[in-house]
Amino acid sequence: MSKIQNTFLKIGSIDRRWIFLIIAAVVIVPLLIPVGLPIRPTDTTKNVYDSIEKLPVGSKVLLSVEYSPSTRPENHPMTISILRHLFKNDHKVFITCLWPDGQFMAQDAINQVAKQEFNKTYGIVYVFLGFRPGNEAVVKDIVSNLRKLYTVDVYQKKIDEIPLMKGINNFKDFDFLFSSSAGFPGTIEWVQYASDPTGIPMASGVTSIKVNEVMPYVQAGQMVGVLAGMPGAAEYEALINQKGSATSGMDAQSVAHLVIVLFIILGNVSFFIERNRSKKY
Amino acid sequence: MEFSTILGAWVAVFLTIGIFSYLYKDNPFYKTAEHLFVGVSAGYWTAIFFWTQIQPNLFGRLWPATEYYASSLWYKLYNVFGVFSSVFPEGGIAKGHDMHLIYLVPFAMGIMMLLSVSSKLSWMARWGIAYTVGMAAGLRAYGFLNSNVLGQIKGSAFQLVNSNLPFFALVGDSIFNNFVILIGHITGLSVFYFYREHT
Amino acid sequence: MGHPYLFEDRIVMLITMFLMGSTLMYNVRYAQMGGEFYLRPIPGLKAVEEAVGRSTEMGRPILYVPGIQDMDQVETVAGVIVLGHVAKMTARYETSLNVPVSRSIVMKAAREACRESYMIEGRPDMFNEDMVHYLTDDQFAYAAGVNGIMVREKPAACMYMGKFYAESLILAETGNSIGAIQIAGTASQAQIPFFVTACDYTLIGEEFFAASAYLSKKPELIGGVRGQDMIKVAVIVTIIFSIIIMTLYDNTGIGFDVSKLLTIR
Amino acid sequence: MIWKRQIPILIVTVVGWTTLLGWFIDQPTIQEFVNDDATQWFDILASFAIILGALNLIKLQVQKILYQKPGWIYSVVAVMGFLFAITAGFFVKGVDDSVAQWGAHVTTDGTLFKWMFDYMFSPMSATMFSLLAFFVASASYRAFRIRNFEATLLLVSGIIIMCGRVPIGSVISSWFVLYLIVLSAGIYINVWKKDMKTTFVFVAVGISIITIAGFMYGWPIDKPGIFYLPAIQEWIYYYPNVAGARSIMIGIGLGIFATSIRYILGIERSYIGE
Repeated sequence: MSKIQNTFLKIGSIDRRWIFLIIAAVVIVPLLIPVGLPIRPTDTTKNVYDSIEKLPVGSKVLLSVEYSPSTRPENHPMTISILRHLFKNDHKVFITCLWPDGQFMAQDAINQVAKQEFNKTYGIVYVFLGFRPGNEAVVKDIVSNLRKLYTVDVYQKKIDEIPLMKGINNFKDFDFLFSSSAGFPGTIEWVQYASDPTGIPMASGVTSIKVNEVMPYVQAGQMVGVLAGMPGAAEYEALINQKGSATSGMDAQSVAHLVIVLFIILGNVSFFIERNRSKKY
Repeated sequence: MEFSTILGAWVAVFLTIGIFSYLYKDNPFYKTAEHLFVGVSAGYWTAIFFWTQIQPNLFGRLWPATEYYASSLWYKLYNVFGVFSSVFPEGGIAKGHDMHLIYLVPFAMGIMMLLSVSSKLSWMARWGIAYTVGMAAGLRAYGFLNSNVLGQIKGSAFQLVNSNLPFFALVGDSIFNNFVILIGHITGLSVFYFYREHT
Repeated sequence: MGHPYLFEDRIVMLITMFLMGSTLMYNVRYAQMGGEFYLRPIPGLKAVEEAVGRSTEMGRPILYVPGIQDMDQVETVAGVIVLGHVAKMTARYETSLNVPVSRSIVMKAAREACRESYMIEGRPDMFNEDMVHYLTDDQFAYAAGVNGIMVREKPAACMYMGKFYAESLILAETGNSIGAIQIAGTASQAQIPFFVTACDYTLIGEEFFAASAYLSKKPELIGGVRGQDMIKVAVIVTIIFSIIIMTLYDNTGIGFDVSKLLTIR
Repeated sequence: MIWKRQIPILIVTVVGWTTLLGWFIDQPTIQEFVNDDATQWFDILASFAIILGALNLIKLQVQKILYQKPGWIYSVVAVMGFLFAITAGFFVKGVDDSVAQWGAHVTTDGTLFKWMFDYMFSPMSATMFSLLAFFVASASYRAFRIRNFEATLLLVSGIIIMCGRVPIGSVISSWFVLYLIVLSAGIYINVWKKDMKTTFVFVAVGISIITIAGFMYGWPIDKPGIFYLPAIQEWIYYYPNVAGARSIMIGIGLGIFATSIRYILGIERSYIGE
């Protein structure tokens, strides 16, 4: 018995670099050999899908991209799926960014979805306004007078020369907002300075760590729903039945979560053995 | 495949492995990659913030192309800056603005902020910081009160007697779940109460 | 009523803001005129004192991290105030203090706070400006820099008081790997679970603000904590009141539509 | 002294009051100033603040090089990185005007700036962030310990969420969870009562009840719902978590409101180092 206990104690005080190695292996293997576990959409994701599905054809939707390469695995699949859904339902898409890196993320999504997959014409179906610095002040600018903030789009073309921008003066001219966000400025600023003061419905896709902070807004009805981290992105891919990088990432995340749960159990077993022994002596 | 892409791939691989090597031990490869990241990100942020706000929305309002005429003193000064033709192109800046000389005020405050790099003039940053702190306070006082206080009170309020709500439902609204939120919310609020001893 | 210059549907917000603002100001004025308040002891502050004592016994420095944001953030202001208190203790016990910062304005405010504390404790000779030193504005580069200091100097106590983002766990895990006692204080909701898991003690959200008011002894801060307590009671009463009216209004038609009242466009 | 103290305090109070009242006053000229020009000035000053940060950083690195402080070699790398980014941002576009004008070059493919983003900034930023995954694993291994009731609550809800949120959770049947609960309760009773017979009886009865019920209902994977991980996870997220997050949120919201009021009334002066 004490031999088993000693092994657990040794496991309990293992050098953390072994844990790093195990985590690396556990993430890489499922990425190379996909398992293909079933994805079951939850209500919070379905609410986002239903509210976009209910929009009348040709609605004007503002898609705001505020994340960077560091959280791309979680946020980018959401942006891709939402863009596919909006173009499939023939909506007009306006893209802004509250983070500088968001411009590159949005450009990648446009190249992949708008150009290659749907072949939509720029300036008629979608327009890419780009990034402006100023955090919450930028959201306030968009709500009050967008044309003073964006006189040119991201390609330095004048807004007045873009047909789609005709009649767009401020946030109230949009029918829906989707924010793909990873922190500050992001979802919370869009709720506080845009959606709440104007009543325009909004949804958001956030990283797993931020879900806890925005859930009270969803429950209070200030947001119609939220895509929660990579699981939320994979669920949305299942809803529009077009698999993407989130679905393939879910196998790795599943196995990694199970291994971390195993670590927690092992850690506690050695903790109990240690505590019992110290009580004895 | 283009040379720049191959070179880029090698640079990306070196930097990625350099940063991952920190997991084993702090080492020169990690320090090199990390300091390179510091330098590149500082320059990256400077360029992006300049080209998306200062050039189009500040200089674009001081020397707009729509009101350009070479004989005026103001535009003569502009042509002197024309040495940096990428920033001050020929014939004024055509970003869709008309002239607003009042924007010299934020321009001056911005220059004062940059001058505050020298420790003797470090007080100069205070005007610009004061403006941003003042406006942030005015925005946040309303935004947090409306969305984070009143909005949440509305979220926790519900109808006690509601025939079309089940008593218990794991997912979806129900009387039980409404009470869980109400009691959790009120007991949560009383944890952050400092006027009386915690029993 | 047709007020020419007032957003009518924001009157409820104006009244709420006025009521809350005057509650705060009443308590601040009361404290400024010498009024005494009872504030319950905050457990986290005892942990701070124990940590400084432990560092003194072991003869190792204390590392203090005031967050990675600027002075316009509430948490950074609270972090600098708690730093002033810690500096008083390090002056008294002659323990060395290391404060790496991420913003130049925070460096200035932190230096002023430390200098003042060392003066009050009668040890201006022990204060030197480089105690508080600027590292970098960049989030992860700052985390890497602070980790380097931890690994090299092996402080006995690490304190993280301010606004944090994803780098919080990198700091707390490295701090744990060198065996330091760790105390955190933040209102960054997303980082609270990481600090609770990885640190020995964590001041959560308002506890952190109250701790800084408690330590600063400034009347406007202590009055602020007392005012917020009063407002919290009002919030709880409003919730219960809204439930009663909502139930009455929807079932019998008496009263008014509460959620419409609380929805301010 | 006026320049360093009174004027900044005056700026904060005037700008603070104008912005705050701007929410309520519906007068066109005030609305136009508050909502358009004032926020544009804020955006411009935010840009200058970032450039100030960059200059501070480079000043520090250059000082480290000049005074040959320890690790100055790495400061040379930082300064080289900065100069490379400034060159790509302002001097060398890498493409001619037809492909991208100055200003649009920061996002257009093929430019030196985009190359720097794709092959330097992006991999480093993503890799730095991914270090967190390793630290989360080692932190949860070391720190998620059943020390007291709160720690146990944190641990159990953490495990339910971690399993329930990922697809593997929907494959775990609620009957398996029921068996797990009976076995864990058995361990607890054994530790508490220290009597093998009681433990054996408890576990045997528990397992047989579950097995009989399982056969009766045909072992549906997600019934009874309260033992199905994805459903429990969603309930925890949507109700107890919202209650807790909401109380912290209101507390912090009031703290920020109070501090903002102190700034606007000129009581709080920490932003000028007082």
